[in-house]
Amino acid sequence: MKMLINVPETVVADALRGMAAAHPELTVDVENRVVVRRDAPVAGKVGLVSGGGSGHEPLHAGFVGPGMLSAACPGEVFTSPVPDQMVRAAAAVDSGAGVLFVVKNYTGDVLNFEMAAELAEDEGIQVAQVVVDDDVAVSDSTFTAGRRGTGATLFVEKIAGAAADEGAPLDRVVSVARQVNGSSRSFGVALSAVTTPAKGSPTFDLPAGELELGIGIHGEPGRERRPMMTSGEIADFAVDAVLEDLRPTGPVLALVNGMGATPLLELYGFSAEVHRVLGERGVPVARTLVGNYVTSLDMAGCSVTLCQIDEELLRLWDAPVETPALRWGR
Amino acid sequence: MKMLINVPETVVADALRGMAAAHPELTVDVENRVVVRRDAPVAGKVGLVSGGGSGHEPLHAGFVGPGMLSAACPGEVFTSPVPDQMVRAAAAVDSGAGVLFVVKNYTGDVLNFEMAAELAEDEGIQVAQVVVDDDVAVSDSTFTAGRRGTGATLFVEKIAGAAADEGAPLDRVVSVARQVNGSSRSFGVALSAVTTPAKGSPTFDLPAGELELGIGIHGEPGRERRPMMTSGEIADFAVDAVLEDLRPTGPVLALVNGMGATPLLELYGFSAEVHRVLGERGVPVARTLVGNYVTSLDMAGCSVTLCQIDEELLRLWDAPVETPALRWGR
Amino acid sequence: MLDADFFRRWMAATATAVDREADHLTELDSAIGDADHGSNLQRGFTAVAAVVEKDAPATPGAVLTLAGRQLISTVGGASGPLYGTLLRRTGKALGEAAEVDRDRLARAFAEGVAAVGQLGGAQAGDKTMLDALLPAAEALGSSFRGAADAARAGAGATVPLQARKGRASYLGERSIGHQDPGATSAALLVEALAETAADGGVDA
Amino acid sequence: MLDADFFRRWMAATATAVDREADHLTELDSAIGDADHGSNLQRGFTAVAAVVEKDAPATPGAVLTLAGRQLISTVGGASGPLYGTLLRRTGKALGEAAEVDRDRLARAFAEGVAAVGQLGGAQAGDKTMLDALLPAAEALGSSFRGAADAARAGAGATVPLQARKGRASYLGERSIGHQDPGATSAALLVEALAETAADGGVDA
Ligand SMILES: Nc1ncnc2c1ncn2[C@@H]1O[C@H](COP(=O)(O)OP(=O)(O)O)[C@@H](O)[C@H]1O
Ligand SMILES: Nc1ncnc2c1ncn2[C@@H]1O[C@H](COP(=O)(O)OP(=O)(O)O)[C@@H](O)[C@H]1O
Ligand SMILES: [Mg+2]
Ligand SMILES: [Mg+2]
Ligand SMILES: [Mg+2]
Ligand SMILES: [Mg+2]
Repeated sequence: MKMLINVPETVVADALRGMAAAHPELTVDVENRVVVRRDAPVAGKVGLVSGGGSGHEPLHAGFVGPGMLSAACPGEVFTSPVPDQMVRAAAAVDSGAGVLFVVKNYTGDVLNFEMAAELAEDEGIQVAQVVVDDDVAVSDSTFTAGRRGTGATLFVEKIAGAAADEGAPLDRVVSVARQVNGSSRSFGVALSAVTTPAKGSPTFDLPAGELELGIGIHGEPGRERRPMMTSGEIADFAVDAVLEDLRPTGPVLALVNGMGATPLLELYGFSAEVHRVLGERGVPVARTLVGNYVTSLDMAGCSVTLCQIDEELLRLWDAPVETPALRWGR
Repeated sequence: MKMLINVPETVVADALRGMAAAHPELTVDVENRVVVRRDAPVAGKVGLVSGGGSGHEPLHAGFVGPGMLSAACPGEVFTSPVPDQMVRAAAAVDSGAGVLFVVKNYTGDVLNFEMAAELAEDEGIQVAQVVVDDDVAVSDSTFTAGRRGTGATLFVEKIAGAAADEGAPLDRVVSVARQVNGSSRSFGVALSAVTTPAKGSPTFDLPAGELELGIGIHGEPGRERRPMMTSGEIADFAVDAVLEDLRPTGPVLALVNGMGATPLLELYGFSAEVHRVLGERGVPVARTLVGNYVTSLDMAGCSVTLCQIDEELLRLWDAPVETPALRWGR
Repeated sequence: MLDADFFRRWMAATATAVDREADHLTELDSAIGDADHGSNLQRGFTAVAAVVEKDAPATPGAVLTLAGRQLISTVGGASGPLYGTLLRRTGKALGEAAEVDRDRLARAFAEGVAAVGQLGGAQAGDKTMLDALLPAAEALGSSFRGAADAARAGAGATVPLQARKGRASYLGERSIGHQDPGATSAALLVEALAETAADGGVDA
Repeated sequence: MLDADFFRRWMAATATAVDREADHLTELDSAIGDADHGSNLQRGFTAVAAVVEKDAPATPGAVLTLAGRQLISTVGGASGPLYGTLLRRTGKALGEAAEVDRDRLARAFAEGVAAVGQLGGAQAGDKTMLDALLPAAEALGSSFRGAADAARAGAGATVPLQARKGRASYLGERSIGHQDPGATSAALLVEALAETAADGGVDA
């Protein structure tokens, strides 16, 4: 597998050097692997810190900026960051109003953020945590690691970020984040496996003519393999899987997300099918975001995330945001 | 090759349906394949129309909106649109101030836009054209089709779009567009071939361990094949190829562009190397844009476009823009 | 003599041939172009066959003019305007006559081919459709069959050439050794003409 | 008796074993995880071997506590906090003693393993590193060699299990039939301990 890299060992550091050069509006600490919005800490504002394994770009560092994250901690590829990074990020963004950690539900992320929260509290920083777990492909029970965090992370970071930027106190930012996570569900599909720089070959074999249903964003195989389906059939399957669990009673935000290697042309076509299915099921769509936002390196495929919103969440979604990967409002 | 599509015949129409549903701020005529900003024609404003084969998304339809294109005409995959689309687009955006066609230099695009210009003028619309030809991998002589239009298209559309939005008259918008094109050069590299929906298999064989230098954005093979190079070596080669032809004497805009399937993580790492080379060559970089903007379906690889700017061009580059794929300023 | 119906059948025969050869044309175009020539012409000639059937223009000239306009409106790419111009200008040169003979067609076709040269700026030997069209126009003065043979030979002769126009020119020397897709489809067009003539029992 | 130097050599031996087996660990992790376990531990134990060499802590407990902290600071993922906790808690349980015997180590190690269970919430049979660590801790009361054998057997016994914790649990039944990467690396850790003991001529 060919990659646009120097050596596997330096991909994360190289990417951070690139971010530093391209985004003067961010403070990029390449050595310590922390990306912070330039104006942090913002007086009186709750700090929003997230992070996770690299390989999901633009998540999370691409979402640092006014209206979204205060800081991000990129780990090695598909490996959660270490507590040191998170503590450093918390210290950099805390204005005294406290810090919220947005944690995707993976054992590694949960354990490392947990340790970081303890260490940060030792340093006198008030820390709260929200664990994102939206992936309906994984059964949620106490006998498993629980549902994975995937596309809903973007919704949580955007909406809680807007609340924080408005000056909401920590407990309010936490409850907004929890509401968004509780109202969001995702389902993902892979048309090809992913190749990590360290391994150099695909994480699983996916024969021509087959696809994986219910994949995660780390090259884990899915729950089920099937003969290739059309974009319309995939939309039926994915949207129904989400709706079955979410059962929305009002309008939703839709994220039609590319896993990385699927052309935007195909993604927009798939988005049309997602809208068709939602129309057939009587679910109104308030806003749709189409693009590669929560990716899995060079994986081809897509995921659908729906978030049931009320007026307040929609207002916060529409609020201005100014990050490398998500920008709107004026 | 697996694709997220229904059938090859409807990929463009499906994508336009998806755009229509996701972007209420655009008027998407799926039947006639024209994407127009909702508020067109804007009184007194020169209309900016572009278009080309599909498969390069977000180019061009993703660049329709305030501060950039007034309308876009997507053709079939890798096939220039037909004159009917362009005439329709011109009629939709003309406020009486005239229309500029931004044409990438390919025989098909040039011929079809040429015919469209004649037809539009017959309908009383004043039409000017700018042909973008920035790809230094192709020798520019009267014995060839001339240099291809690639990454500089984004610079031309953004900067001329800003001039048009400021109310500049047609001749001024044309001269700005020409200046940007004349000051821009690109070079592209492929790590994998592209697969079009119609063909269903890669357009050329690229063995493991080799890369193509000097590729275009339509799956054309490049000028030269070499053993795989590191990201740093590719940056040396591509940047030097551009600089040799451009010989900038002042600061540049840099577009570090992904061909579609290369992860953003790798692209940022490559961007770091581009900055390194430019630093070594003493070329200051005023702004850097990193991402998948002028793509070639599922091709892995990248291109570098540099545009030498003066204060006025930089001001226009920084001016607000509000399109699906490019947004900033407030 | 060739009437409007003959020209409609020619267009239908071309559509059939292009359908059959679409994958091959795309394959050729993927070696030195962008892998769309087959689907481009398939889309175009399917539309042409349908519209000349539906509108049933009354004269040979009107059939070709309509066909050319239809190609321009549906194909796109380089081949749309070029083939569109070829048929439109040939049709215009045929004027209003209700029937034409091969000789008159040959002269009109030569005008159409010249218009392609003018529009695209290519010359013989540049490895384009002209390398099939130019010898075909010349031979059409003598016979339908001869025109088809000349077109096929012209297409085959593009293999060793280095492209100087169109997308294949980007490849420089790497374009050598491949047959030009447009020259290949041009041969299909002229062969369809010869077959239509043979099927109709028209003097070869 | 085992002194600080013995523990440093254990860490170095683990780093060597992890280096050697990194590709294999990643391979196992790619079947039911995310293909990073080998590089995770390689990064971690390389750093551990370097820091215990450089800082040369004076007691066994200090060596393991430092090693654990280093793992937590450099590995990330699930295995970073878990292995970090294992070594840190084992080290803490060893206290300030300048030398410890196998028995004392066995009791401390059992505390470390228990802490891993508490942190990650996994139990025996969940197809995690605990399936190697628990039997190893038990057997370490009798001999180093026995602990290594028990760890290796425990790792092998994860093959037929369905994962209930960690990333492999996402696969449900599809996790059956693969050996757990973390149990495999845990066996490497315990084998390195046994080898260090054997090389040092320490009573098995
Ligand atoms: N300037 C030109 N003059 C004549 N024929 C040309 C010219 N440029 C391209 N062609 C013909 O067009 C063919 C390619 O057509 P097609 O693949 O449909 O369009 P595109 O190159 O836009 O994808 C070439 O094989 C060549 O024969
Ligand atoms: N909750 C847990 N308790 C104990 N061990 C666990 C738990 N979750 C995961 N593991 C172990 O961690 C190993 C995976 O480590 P690694 O691949 O480095 O981390 P990650 O899963 O974050 O990529 C698994 O093979 C398993 O043995
Ligand atoms: Mg991991
Ligand atoms: Mg084409
Ligand atoms: Mg072509
Ligand atoms: Mg792992």
